[in-house]
Amino acid sequence: MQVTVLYFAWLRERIGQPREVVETGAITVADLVAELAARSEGHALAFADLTSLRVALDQELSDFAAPLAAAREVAFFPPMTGG
Amino acid sequence: MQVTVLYFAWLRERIGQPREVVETGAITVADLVAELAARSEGHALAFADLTSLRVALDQELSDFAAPLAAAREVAFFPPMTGG
Amino acid sequence: MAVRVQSAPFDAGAEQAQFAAGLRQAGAVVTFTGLVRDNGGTLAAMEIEHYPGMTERAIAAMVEQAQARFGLEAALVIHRHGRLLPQEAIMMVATAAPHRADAFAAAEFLMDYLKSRAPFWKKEIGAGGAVWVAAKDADEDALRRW
Amino acid sequence: MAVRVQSAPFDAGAEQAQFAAGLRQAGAVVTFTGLVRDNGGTLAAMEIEHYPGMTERAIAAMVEQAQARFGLEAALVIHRHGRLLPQEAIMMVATAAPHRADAFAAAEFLMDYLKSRAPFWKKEIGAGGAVWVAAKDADEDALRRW
Repeated sequence: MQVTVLYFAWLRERIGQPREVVETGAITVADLVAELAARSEGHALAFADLTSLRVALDQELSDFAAPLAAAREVAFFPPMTGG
Repeated sequence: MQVTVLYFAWLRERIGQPREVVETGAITVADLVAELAARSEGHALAFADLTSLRVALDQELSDFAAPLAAAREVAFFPPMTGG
Repeated sequence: MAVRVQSAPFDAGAEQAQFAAGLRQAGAVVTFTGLVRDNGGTLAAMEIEHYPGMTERAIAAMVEQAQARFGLEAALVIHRHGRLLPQEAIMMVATAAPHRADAFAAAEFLMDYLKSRAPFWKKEIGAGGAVWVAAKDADEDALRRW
Repeated sequence: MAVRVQSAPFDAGAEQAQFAAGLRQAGAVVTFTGLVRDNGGTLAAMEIEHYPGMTERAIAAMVEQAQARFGLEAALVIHRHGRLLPQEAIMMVATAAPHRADAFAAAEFLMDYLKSRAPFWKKEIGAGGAVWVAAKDADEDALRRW
């Protein structure tokens, strides 16, 4: 399955790119994170502490235990600071 | 002691005037109310139910048990409906 | 801190712009504007009576209290009296504080006090005549949270 | 109900005036405006990153929820992204309801959700470099009251 992965804020800076398209067989978000973390030192560092990260599947907030299902766009980012 | 008495809203309408200057020996606000209520039928009607009235002494909210002390201006009115 | 009691209409947007332009440190500005509701088309006009002298004193005291309690950088209260038409602005409160919780709390505090402790009385003029608006228990109760 | 996510500055006073002009029944209008604080002169600029597409969807969902829950006649959310200078308006919320309690509650509800559930990230640019603003526990806690 092909998934577009997006990164925002300091996560984007650590990984060094705002998006990448990956081929994955991951069942859950956590599975996908494990695959992504293995891609580079920057990725590993960025995903070191999942409690400080949030995830959205197809632009809806989700969580790391959730199944990827048919999501086409997976976004990772720090807690939001709007307003 | 000479006191200026002011009336507002429906109290003013029932009494038929916005202000009157009265000579009084009243010790408390309640004493003054008793004197005012004896002035006319309109006054008696207006002061029939003190729970629906408020009083200010020299432009500060007070209550019916309070001493008139040296107050020069005593205002009676219904509960306020600002905002 | 500014308090204005006036019969003339005011422009809430222009007041807000002017209020915000004078700020130097605030991160949060809250405004409340009260409008004359037409009660489903039955209201022709609203007349607001007040107690000149006491009105300004009472509002100034509320604003000082709000400023001290919520650490406001600035506060503004405008309240009209006289005859108003449906949709016209009756009054406006603006508060500015470093953070949003204080700006919101101060605006609600001022509104609750203005409703029940500032000497204004509203009369609704409709087809059936004129009726003084009765004070609501809920407005008196709202004061207890402060 | 209107949601605007934009990099261009906006005029909060003009927005408020336009918002109020469109009302027909509301008796209460509340606005909140968030301004860039200069942190005692140390802040040169603020940069706000967002997630185009999700931002608009997330805010629209919040506004719909607020409208249903508080019986709003109208609601407006404007939020900027990109580079902002001290004192500039970051964002604005406006709510209109028959009575003040609902207008206030809806504005606070929207603010609490915008703070922690809309995909914006703030970075403060100062003399010492650039620092991403950390989310506050208090902002997450504020959501629990709704």
